[in-house]
Amino acid sequence: MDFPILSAVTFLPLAGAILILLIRALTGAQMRPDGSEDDRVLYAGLLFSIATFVVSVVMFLSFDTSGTGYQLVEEVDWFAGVKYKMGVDGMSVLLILLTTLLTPIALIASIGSIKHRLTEYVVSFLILETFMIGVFCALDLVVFYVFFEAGLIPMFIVIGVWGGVDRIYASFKFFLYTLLGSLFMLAAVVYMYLTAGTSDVVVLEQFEFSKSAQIWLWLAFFSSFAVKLPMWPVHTWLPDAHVQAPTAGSVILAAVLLKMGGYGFLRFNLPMFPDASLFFQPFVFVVSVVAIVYASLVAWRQTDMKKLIAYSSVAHMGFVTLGIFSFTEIGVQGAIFQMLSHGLISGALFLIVGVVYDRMHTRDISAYGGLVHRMPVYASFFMLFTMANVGLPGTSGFVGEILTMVGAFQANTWAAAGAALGVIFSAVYMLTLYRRTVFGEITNPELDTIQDVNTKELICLVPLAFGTILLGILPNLIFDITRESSLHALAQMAGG
Amino acid sequence: MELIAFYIFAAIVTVSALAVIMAKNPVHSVLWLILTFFTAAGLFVLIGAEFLAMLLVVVYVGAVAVLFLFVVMMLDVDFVELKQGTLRYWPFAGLIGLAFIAEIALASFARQASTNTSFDASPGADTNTEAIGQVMYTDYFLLFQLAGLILLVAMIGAIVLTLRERPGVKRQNIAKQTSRRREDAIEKVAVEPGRGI
Amino acid sequence: MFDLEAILTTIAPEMLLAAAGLLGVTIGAIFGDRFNGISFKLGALVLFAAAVLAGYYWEGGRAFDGLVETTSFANFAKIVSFVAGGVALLMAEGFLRRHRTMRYEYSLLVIFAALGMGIILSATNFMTLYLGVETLSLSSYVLASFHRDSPRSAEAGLKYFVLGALASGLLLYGMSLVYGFTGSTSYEVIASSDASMGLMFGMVLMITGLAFKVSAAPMHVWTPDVYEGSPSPVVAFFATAPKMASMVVFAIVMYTAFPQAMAFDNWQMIIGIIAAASMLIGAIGALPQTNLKRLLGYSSIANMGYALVAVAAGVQFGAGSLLIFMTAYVIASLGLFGGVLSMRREGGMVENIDELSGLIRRQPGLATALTILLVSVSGFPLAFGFLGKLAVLEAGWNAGLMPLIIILVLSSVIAMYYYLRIVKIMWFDEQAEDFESVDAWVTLTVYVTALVSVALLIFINPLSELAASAAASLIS
Amino acid sequence: MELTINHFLTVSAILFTIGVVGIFVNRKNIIVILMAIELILLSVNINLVAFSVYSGTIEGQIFAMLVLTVAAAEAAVGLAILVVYFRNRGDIAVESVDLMKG
Amino acid sequence: MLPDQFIQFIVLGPGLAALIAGLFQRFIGDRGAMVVTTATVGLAGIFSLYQLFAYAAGAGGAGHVEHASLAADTGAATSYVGQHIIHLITWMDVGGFKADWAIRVDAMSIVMMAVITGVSGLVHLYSWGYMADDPHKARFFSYLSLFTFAMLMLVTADNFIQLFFGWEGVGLASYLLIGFWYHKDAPNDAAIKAFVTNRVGDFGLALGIMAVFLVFGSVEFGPVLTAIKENAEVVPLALAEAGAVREVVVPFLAWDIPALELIGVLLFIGAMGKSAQFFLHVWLPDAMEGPTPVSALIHAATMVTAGVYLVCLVSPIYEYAPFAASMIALIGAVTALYAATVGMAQNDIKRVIAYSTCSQLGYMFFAAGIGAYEAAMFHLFTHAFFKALLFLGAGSVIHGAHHEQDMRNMGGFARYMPLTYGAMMIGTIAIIGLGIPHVWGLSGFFSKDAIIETAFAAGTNGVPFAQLAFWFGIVAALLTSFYSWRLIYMTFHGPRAEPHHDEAHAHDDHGHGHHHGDPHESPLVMLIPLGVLSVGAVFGGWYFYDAFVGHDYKEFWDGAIYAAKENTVLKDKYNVPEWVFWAPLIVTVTGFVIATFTYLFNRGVGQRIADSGGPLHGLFANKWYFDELYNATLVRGSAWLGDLFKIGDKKVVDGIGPDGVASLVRWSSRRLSAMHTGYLYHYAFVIIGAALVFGAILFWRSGGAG
Repeated sequence: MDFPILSAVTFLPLAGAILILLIRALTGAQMRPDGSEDDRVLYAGLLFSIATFVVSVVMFLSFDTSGTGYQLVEEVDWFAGVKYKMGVDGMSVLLILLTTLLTPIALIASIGSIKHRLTEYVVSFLILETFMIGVFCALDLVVFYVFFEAGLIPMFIVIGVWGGVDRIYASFKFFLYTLLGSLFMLAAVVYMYLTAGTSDVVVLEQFEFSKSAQIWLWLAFFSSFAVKLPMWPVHTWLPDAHVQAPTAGSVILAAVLLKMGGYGFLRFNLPMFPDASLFFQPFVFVVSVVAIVYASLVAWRQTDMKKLIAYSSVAHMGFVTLGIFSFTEIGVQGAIFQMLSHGLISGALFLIVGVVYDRMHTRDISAYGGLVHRMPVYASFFMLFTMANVGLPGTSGFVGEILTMVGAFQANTWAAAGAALGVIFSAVYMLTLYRRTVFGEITNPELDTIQDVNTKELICLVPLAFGTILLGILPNLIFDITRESSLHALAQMAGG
Repeated sequence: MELIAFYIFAAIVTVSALAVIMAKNPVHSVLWLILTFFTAAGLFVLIGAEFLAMLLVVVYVGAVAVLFLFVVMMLDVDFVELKQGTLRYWPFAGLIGLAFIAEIALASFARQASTNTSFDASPGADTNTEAIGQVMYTDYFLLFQLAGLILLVAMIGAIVLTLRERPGVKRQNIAKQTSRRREDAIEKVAVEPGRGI
Repeated sequence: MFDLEAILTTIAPEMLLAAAGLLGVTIGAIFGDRFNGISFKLGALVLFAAAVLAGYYWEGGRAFDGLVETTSFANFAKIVSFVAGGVALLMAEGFLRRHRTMRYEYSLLVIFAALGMGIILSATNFMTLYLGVETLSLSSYVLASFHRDSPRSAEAGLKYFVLGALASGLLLYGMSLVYGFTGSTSYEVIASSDASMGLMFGMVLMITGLAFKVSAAPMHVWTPDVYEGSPSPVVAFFATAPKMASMVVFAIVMYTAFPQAMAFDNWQMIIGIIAAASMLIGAIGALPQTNLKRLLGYSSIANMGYALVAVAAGVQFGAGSLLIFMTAYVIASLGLFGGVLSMRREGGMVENIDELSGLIRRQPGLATALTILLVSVSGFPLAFGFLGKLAVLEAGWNAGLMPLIIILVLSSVIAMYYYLRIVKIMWFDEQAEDFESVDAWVTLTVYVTALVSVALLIFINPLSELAASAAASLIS
Repeated sequence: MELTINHFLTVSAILFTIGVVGIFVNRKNIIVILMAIELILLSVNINLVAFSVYSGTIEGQIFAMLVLTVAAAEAAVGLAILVVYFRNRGDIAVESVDLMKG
Repeated sequence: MLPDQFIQFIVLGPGLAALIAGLFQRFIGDRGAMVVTTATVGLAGIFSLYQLFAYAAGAGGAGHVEHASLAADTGAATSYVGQHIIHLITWMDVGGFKADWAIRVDAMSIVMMAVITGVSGLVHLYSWGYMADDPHKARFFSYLSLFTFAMLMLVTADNFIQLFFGWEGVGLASYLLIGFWYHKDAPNDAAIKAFVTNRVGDFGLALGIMAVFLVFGSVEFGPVLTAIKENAEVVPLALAEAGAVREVVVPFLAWDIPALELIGVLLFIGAMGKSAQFFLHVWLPDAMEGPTPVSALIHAATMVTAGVYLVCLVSPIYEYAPFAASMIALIGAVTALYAATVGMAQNDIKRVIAYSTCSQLGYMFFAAGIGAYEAAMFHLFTHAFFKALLFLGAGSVIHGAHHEQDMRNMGGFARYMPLTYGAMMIGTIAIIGLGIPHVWGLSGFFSKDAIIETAFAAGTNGVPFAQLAFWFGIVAALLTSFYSWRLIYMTFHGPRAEPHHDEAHAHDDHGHGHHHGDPHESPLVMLIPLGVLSVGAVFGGWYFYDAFVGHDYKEFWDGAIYAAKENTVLKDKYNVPEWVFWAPLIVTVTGFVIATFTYLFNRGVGQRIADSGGPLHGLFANKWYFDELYNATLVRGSAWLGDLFKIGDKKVVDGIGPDGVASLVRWSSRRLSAMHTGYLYHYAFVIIGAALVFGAILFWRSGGAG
């Protein structure tokens, strides 16, 4: 085994967090005269997250995009046949990059807007990053589960400490909702371990569970990933969590945490329970389409910007499940792409909301209007991401949506038609949002002096904008990398 | 004959046990308890377990019951006032009791408990005491020791909970008295004139 | 007359404890109050030494014509219990000193309780078992009311005593029935007898009694009250060492005395019901609690429910899991009660969970450690407790206890709510006044247990192999 | 009709039940509860001795002796706790034992 | 044909210009942005016009020989001779779903390129004058160029996905430009309405594309259309049995539909949205809230014709999808008539022209629906000239009249702005299709008459709805004439009305202020485009008649439009009865006479009719209450549904889910807590009770005492 680069990527943020804690323990919190904490600690955290990004890029470079199977595999015995096993394929490598890209952005976005308890904040984010990366690297079910669940704690704290007014309710809902889903998965993991004698993902992919067992196992895994994704009707934690979370928290939540659900479906449900997946396809389709239409309609009627975008996330994740459960290469590729794309777009949209929230301290749509007069640059970015979210061709949002729908069409025309209906609604709610916040006259006098995006915010938004457009125009960059993993995910389907 | 004796003893045991928990005055309860134990000892004698019968009388009547009496007396409570209005729970308690007896009987009589019809209270020995004595300090040496430890624990517990060293009470400490030296008691002070000590 | 070698390999730790106890009584009688201070450290030392002895005689042995027999399984539990008892003893000193109840008898009682634990773990005969149980129980009753000037402590002791005696009565009556229907009090003989109705009814009564000792629902009723009323260090002791020992003994009795298919079938059913009830009642009952000790009491009920799932799984599947789970629970509990003992303000102890408000701002280290411990005790990944719960799940699956697994999952989520509530209070809420500093032992315990909880998540392998080998000793 | 073990078991069961009922039917006086516990132990002893005699094994009687010992110890500790309780509350009514609940 | 580099410049240049104008406006300033975009688009316009002329000149003979050798790119089987494809880069290639960024050059795209860049170039130029006082000129020009780019991508697409890109891209540009004056409510609402209505169409288009992929396993025009032409065996990816493509039946929703019909209908739904056909037309009139040059470019000349273009482009599908084709014919005919009726009753000058556009698009559609794709394309081509002319003329009027758009407030403008008046006259004559049959006319005459004649011919051939389309076309022609002249009369003739401003009415108000004064002629920079377009409006039809629909049409289209063997309408149009040739002229003149009578000679009559508020007028003036209907059903309905879900999300989903469970748990925890009374006897009872219950369980399980 060569240098364990995956572990390095995974645990570098954790090391950073511990280091920061140690330094803080030695020096004590540096406070400014106004009671806020000195933000040098934030820069330290940023340094670590950027370093992680750099290492992840190195990791990506050493990843053979044309290769098959899992690469950069690391293996150490943990206990009783359970191994600490890490490895990546095309899909996970991209999700890791997404994670390592968005964490620094989230931290940059926090500069100036988070003033209190900075050390805990930074440490929470770094720890969260470790767990998120770990989820995408883990090649052992138990290891996966640990990372998958562990991420709840830092996120719980991020929402609960730095969140809005109803943060307690939201954080508890977020935590317990997700936990309930995942515990069933844990039970299933144990069963699989006992039945197959191993929790190694690579081995389990080849293991054939009996059909009846598959049904239950599938449901158990589904319960976890469906909540995480989130799918209707177990989505209700998401709007609350998003609305209450601080900007950076929302960004990470939408951009990375939700992707774990889709990732899980592709990594586990499809290859391991092909028969059950086939069996549940109609069910997933119904739920996905309901999610798309329902969430879109609800999004339209929201008065809170973040809630609107949160519901939009629910709708967009509906496309992901639709694509995955079409069992076509196109659908699966589209779903992976949609995940990445949604990571960029929703992350950016939450940043966009955060920009004005930092200035006005309200997310009520009606408090805004006419922002374009004072914030033209902001308006441009907002427009770009609005259009990307609407799924305008040329942006990454389109590619994912169309491919998942094309995939779904081959499986069920109802599903595709329903999803396409959601495309209409997405235009309705996003354009309404944009129109009511950015366009029109300035009616709220407090907006008269609002400042346009500053350098810090530009640094956050530009990479996302760039990525959104680049992936919209040259999505093949992604497809070349994810082709193997999507075929891999479907290999058992074809066989079964 | 044995049967008649048994029924007499059994009736007394039952009635006196009931009286223990129903008596209004705890002193009466203790006395009923003593009766219960006596009669139970009689039951033991009936089937040949003489040593245990004796032990029962000695330990219970001699020690435990007296302890109870002692405490009852010590705790200066107006018992007549305490014992009121408990009757309404009795029907329910009786029901539970009956259910319990039924279950135990169901379990016990499911199979004839012992195929052995002859009583043998002293296996491998002439007398009951001898039979116990043969094993008590040999086979069951460990248990004997442990029982002692339990008593020790009980003693420590009782002392630690109830023993009070009242700060006002003066006691004689002979060791302290005899070890007293002149230097401890007397201090020479040079008093400056007009200043006092 | 006696085979000293066999006795040593079997009950060396207990002999040490008994000797130390007797010596302690003597020294106490001579030195009186001057012995108070040192007795705690010495007592802890003795307990640690006993643990070392148990480790030294890991393989165990058999003595006194089968009245006692020690297996690795028992030794595993002994080590954990003794160490936990020792740590609890160390933590007690400062508290008792501040409450002016620091007396050497406390350490003696802990040592005798530990002796009881050792005895019941080694017992292979109902008589031994009963005497061990009583040694443990009587010490515990006294400890519960040790703070004798406190009405709450006295009430706790009283409740514990009355209900404990009732449970002992049930246990004893069950034993007598089993004895009557098998003609023996030895596990071995009982195991080879027919599973008659009388035997099984006796077994049921014994289960009731033993379930009381491990505070499993619905025999848990005493637990919250006693936890709340007893002095905190005593609760720290109750929640750890005797829990470990009693639970393992529960398992040993069921595994070795009642392995007959019919009996197994029935006790699995009944213990399953107890486990389910414990998990649910422990989880639900804790929700409205505001007293941290009381809350932890309910938490321990729930955790005993999880452990009983492993017990119900049967010896083949459950034994190893039980050890892992209980170890994780004991470690986390010790730390959490260390946290309880750290809650000291204005010269007195505070127990309301709201007092932890904003702890992360005041004592970030303590708050972080407590968070880790809560995470561990809740069975959430990130700490050792997760592996414990994983082991229990594994056992449950292996034994096909599907309903229990579902209840386990549901109750875990409910239980998570109140653990999270504490985390929330520590992390999210406004800062309350500082706690006064407590003695180093308590602080050290909190930190060390937190660290161990995390470390054992990663370096579990030796421990899990040890537990596996210990479990194997029970089967063979 | 001969004297069988069932006779003894019946007496024991009745005694046991009386003891148990005595614990929870009593609302006024804790001391009686302690006595009820003694009744339970006595019933166990009757059981043990009867089984011992009828099965011809001595274990039961040994066991009964131990129970007897423990009963004494238990009585001592129980009464000590009761005394402590009384000192704190000046009362031994069962109904007032409710400082901690919920 | 031009070299590849030039074509790439035509297509990509505007995009680059838009980018420069948009992103670097801070550095290059307004003027820089205007210069960059106008120059680029203008140059592209010149290139593509040259290309068109060159192509048309060559089409009659050996013109296409030079590109015959260029067809090798995608293989002979999937491309036809007249097609040249410039592959730029692969866009996506996933499991057979392959789409390249490419530029397809064939007759269709050559025509469209010319129209787009030509009109766009002129509009750019025109905007120099029209938008002179606007503070956001760079943004405006950037949007214009962006639109041009998207439209060019649309028409040069080699596959459905790039077409979709252009399709939505023009939608975006349209959205941006309609809502250009974003501080006002009306443009914003109109912009959203336009985008969303288009999305409804796109819904169909997207599904159509999916169906195409399902059936053909490809979304590239070449393989798909070739397969249809050759009736090749296709193997659908799923859901359906393999078979000859014209016979393949695919399930869609609850029905089994012939594949081509399904695709045809779905694609047409897309076309309906973009081309504002009946049912989905509601956005177009509202789109007039945008600046007038935008209306000319997007909502008259180019974008709205994309639907027609699409239908013609995939003509092989409709050739073998009779139901879909007849649907197009019907919808087109209805739209032609419907929009004309509404146009009669409008008072906003731009709205009249907008409805006119709508109506003309209806003509194009029913032409395509009956199989005369060439005629549809021809009308598209000529319409671009005269409709752009009319709009720009109207813009000139509005500009000159200080942003007055209500025709009731105009009158007698002819003497203030003679050049504009002249241009408008030319446009009007062109649109009403005035001309003498068999001799000569303005461009509208050639194209519209071609459509009406083919419709009649098709009707006699038995093509469904062709007869209806013919009669609707005739009536619509009458109405067209009427409302066009009404516009001229109300605006330019008669006495000058007292200007009164209705503040609630939306104007092209962009910092001009309301300085009242006499109308004035527009600056030269605005008049030049009018002149150029006038030339096109006058001569365009005449010059290109033979190439588009006349004798050379086969050579000109060169395979870009396909007609089945049975489809001979284009040839049959010569064989219709003589009265059919004259009918349009007669109705046109009739319309002219009525308009002259009611609006020129008796100026009050028209107004009195309007004021009398007859039911018919009310229906027309209120656009047949479509907005109200949609608002009441679709908008309010989905809003109601959204609100319901929003509440349901909290009440039902959360209520049953987390909140419900939480309160259940809390409730039970309170109950449980209450059960822990603290009393010893209760506790003892619980323990004893448990022992009893366990005993009972034991007995029950063991089947009693036995």
